Amino acid sequence: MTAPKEPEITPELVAQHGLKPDEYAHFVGLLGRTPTFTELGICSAMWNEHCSYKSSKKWLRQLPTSGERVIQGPGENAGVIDIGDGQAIIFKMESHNHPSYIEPYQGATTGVGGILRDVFTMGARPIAALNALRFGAPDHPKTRHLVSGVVAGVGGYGNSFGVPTVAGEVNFHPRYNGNILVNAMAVGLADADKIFYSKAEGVGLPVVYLGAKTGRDGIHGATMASAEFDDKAEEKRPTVQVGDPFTEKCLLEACLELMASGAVIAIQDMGAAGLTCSAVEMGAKGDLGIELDLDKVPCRETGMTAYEMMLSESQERMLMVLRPEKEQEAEAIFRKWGLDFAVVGHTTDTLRFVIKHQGEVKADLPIKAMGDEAPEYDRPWVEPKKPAALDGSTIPAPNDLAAALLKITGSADMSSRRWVWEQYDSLIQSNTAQVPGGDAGVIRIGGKKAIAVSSDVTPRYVESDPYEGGKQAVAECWRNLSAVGAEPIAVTDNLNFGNPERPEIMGQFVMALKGIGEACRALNFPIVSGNVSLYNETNGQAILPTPTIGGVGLLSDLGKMATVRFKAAGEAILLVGGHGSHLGQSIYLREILNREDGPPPPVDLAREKTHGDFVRSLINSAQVTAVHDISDGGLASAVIEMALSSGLGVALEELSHVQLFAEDQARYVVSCKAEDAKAIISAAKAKGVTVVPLGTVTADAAVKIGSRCQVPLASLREAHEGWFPRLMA
Amino acid sequence: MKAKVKVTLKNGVLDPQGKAIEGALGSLGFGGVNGVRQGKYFEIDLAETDRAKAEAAVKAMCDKLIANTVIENYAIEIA
Amino acid sequence: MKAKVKVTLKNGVLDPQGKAIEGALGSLGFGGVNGVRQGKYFEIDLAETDRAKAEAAVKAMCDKLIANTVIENYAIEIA
Amino acid sequence: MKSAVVVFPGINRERDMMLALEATTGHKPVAVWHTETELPKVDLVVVPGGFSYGDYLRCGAIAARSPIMTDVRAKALKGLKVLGVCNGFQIITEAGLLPGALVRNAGLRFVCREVKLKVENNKTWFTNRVAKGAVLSCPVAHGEGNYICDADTLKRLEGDNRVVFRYAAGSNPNGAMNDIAGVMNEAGNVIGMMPHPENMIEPLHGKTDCRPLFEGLLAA
Ligand SMILES: Nc1ncnc2c1ncn2[C@@H]1O[C@H](COP(=O)(O)OP(=O)(O)O)[C@@H](O)[C@H]1O
Ligand SMILES: [Mg+2]
Repeated sequence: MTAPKEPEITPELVAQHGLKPDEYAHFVGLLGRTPTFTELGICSAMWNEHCSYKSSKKWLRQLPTSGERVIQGPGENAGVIDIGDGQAIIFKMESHNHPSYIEPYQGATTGVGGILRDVFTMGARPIAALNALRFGAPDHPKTRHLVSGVVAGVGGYGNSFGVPTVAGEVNFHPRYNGNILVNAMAVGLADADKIFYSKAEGVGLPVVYLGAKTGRDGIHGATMASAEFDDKAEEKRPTVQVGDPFTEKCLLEACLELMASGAVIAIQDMGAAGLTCSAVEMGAKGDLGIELDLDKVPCRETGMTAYEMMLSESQERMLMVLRPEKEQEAEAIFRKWGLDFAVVGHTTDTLRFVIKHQGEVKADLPIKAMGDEAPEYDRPWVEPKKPAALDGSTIPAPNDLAAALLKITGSADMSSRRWVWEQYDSLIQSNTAQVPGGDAGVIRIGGKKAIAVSSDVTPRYVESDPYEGGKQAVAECWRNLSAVGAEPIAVTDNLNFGNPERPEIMGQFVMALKGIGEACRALNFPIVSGNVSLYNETNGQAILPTPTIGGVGLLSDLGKMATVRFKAAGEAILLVGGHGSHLGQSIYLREILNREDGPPPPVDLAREKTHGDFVRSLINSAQVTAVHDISDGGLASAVIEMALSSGLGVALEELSHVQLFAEDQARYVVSCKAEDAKAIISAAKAKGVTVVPLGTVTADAAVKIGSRCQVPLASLREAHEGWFPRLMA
Repeated sequence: MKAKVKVTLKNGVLDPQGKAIEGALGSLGFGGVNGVRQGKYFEIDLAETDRAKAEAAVKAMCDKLIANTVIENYAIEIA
Repeated sequence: MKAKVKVTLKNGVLDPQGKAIEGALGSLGFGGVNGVRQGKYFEIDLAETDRAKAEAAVKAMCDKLIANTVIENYAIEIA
Repeated sequence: MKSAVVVFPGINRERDMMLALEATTGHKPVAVWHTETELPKVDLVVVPGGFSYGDYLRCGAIAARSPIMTDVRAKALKGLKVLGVCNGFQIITEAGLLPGALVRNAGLRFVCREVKLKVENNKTWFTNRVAKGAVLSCPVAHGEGNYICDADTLKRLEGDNRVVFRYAAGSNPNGAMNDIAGVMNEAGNVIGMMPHPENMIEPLHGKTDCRPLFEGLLAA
């Protein structure tokens, strides 16, 4: 069979591939000739935003990425941190925003599948998964369909694969109407001395293709992920990929078995831009050339062209460089798991990326220029205007405090996400110490040791002030980990923004990154992996800037872990960090007064550190019985959530609406035995931390504030638990 | 009237279920199976008595709900 | 040859998916839907060229694997 | 008490089950790969939870026809104790060791939550350490746990006291007939259940309600 004739390279075709004229000129210059169609496809995949990070690289370099516990920072499939005892945690977050908007179920499954692969590619068994989701307005006609599909997809893949999904976020805002966000994070456990990297080593070694067969799925997916949407988004549909968690589970077991056999020199999963991206990265990192013979690639469909094979994003595939003497052993392992295994090429010393198909050379490219030397931009940016200050004393109190508490507790962003997380298996593997619903998911590592995980960002803060908002995302994540008693260790991120070619958007990006970097430095919370998703815009309307922060913390003694649940009536409730005053960008302002203005609460990183360290010390010395950080909704929401999770009531002293709803940072609510309160307050004073008594836990199932406000827990629960099921009914 | 609807995956869309069934048939000793594709089948009982109207209604149901036209095709038969 | 197999739930066996679709069609404004039953549909590509043999083989596949005869019926069409 | 845990591709709760068996009986179970044709000499075979073969076609359908299941079925007919949990329940039911079928949850969604499990029959090898009528907290995690069978079968199951576990009132997560969560065969040596007792045996799990079930294996 002869391959169909390849199209001629025209300026239109170049533009369709998302290459700007100057980029194309640079490419032609590198080759010294007109590229072939296959070469154009490869270049467009490698140089697009998604793979090359060309707009963001300059700024990502300024993030803190090293630390005592960092074994591997950004640049590999996932970051690696040392948790002692010869163990390492490997983790990363990744977006699948555009595909999930087009086909929510499959978009979400393949997003989860991709991030799990990133983690086990490095030799780790995945032990936890998280998902951070943003949808449009609840009443937007597409929202329910998207929520239902995405949640089913996240669960459909993770449950079948067998990883507990233990934390995440769900938010709604009209700015995500045309661009939802699906960020998935995976966390794995490995022996610190048995970690696998993508850098190829050695000339003339077999390059092996493993996993599922190649089809025409997702061709141009990576390019799509970097394109702005317009009303024609639906036309881009045929690129949808379908996830197969069963094959991925087999791939996991086969890879771990193969790694244990000592056969693997280098390994790279096939994610965005499949075979192209994985082969180029392996070669470029190892300063080697790669030659592939596409006749050997296992295909699911007939008549696939070189272009299609190189750009296919079929899922559940891996590329490896193997020790030749172990080839047979390796093949046997893969056959046992029912997976494809094929030697599709070899490493060379030419630094060229050579693709042969049906006896013809379809591509012959300089591998470094395609990979780590791809173009890089310093895009123009303008510093966002700081929002005008908002004087808290000018913000009116609610007419009816009880009604306000109910409204906030049952609002789109504050209500319980149980409807979501009950669709996720949070218990599999038998190590889950905290399921969703608390401040962080907690997973036992073995013995007394455990890790805590949380993902956080408050997009409305970032929109209002990207720098403070960036700091806040990191601070909140750090606080959530601290609140369960974990020592926060390291971070992955998923930076979701609009079109970076617009200086205002680039300005948001730059300032948010400065904030994130500063917070990570101050909190000794290095960033070891991450993902950038730009061009999240529809018809010129960008999403709220959403730099999701995924954090991992370490608990040395699981027995000391804290939870948000009050333990007994009569215990004292204390506020660590003192009363707040900032209502700008608060949930109160939005839900009760219909306003989204003012600056977000500023983040004092030194205070954040002192207060968090203090709370952690209280947890470690077993002086507190419940802990919850204060974030969205302020003190009121924190206390209500604690009451709801325990079924116990509270009697608080008289508090103003500002005290109840201010979202000032660096604060926690804790409970303790009544007789311990005094000692805690004075210990805090010695450390320069303000701790004020708030009231007591009661057997009477109601939230009482002062003498005038009393709301039955049952009503609060109905509001809290009822919103999501009603939306989805 | 009764409508019978077959919903099948579009060509080229991965069908993990079909693939697994194919493999299982092989291990059960059934030879000569070149491929299996799994789809869905619906029987819809309609009050409508006009054939053309029934067909139009079912087509609308398929587009709106029953088929995921991003990855699936459908075929309607009215009986 | 190609075999087309429809697998349907036996009468009286509860069909939560069909029920849900029925409900959803109602809320989407489709009136006059008396009932929906969801089944499965398979297309099996066979090397066999003899019609009768193909049918017998597919019948065996259905009995052994493709249908759960405790709750399901099947119908085979050879094309 | 020697046990074996059968493993099919896509099964993913085998580690949970093996940990639970080892922690409670003191014996490390043997893992048996689905392509094997003979079980080792054991007192109990457990078919654990997961998504064997992706649960494609029907839950448990493909696994039920694996080579090892021929021997499981043969030995079960001779009286070997068999426990199927979640996917394992689906698999042994598909294999014909238990009556009925497990279909899609009435709510159509996967559900992972703690339910209340009432022990209806405490005269079995798995429930002999708990009181009849005891209500245990136990998690479920499944999308297709809706137990159905024909009227005659149901009558016999109930009449012969073969409903071993029932979801307590208000706790049925999947719409199962008569709130059935677990059943046994006529001979009483095969038990299948949807909930995951292996995930409720140590303080880390929040409660230890299901530990006595496993401890009961030693007495049996
Ligand atoms: N998509 C999700 N998947 C799993 N858990 C979720 C998801 N969304 C929210 N949660 C959980 O619900 C709880 C409340 O979420 P959120 O209000 O975002 O927490 P916080 O304010 O502590 O960051 C947390 O335990 C969180 O992990
Ligand atoms: Mg929190």
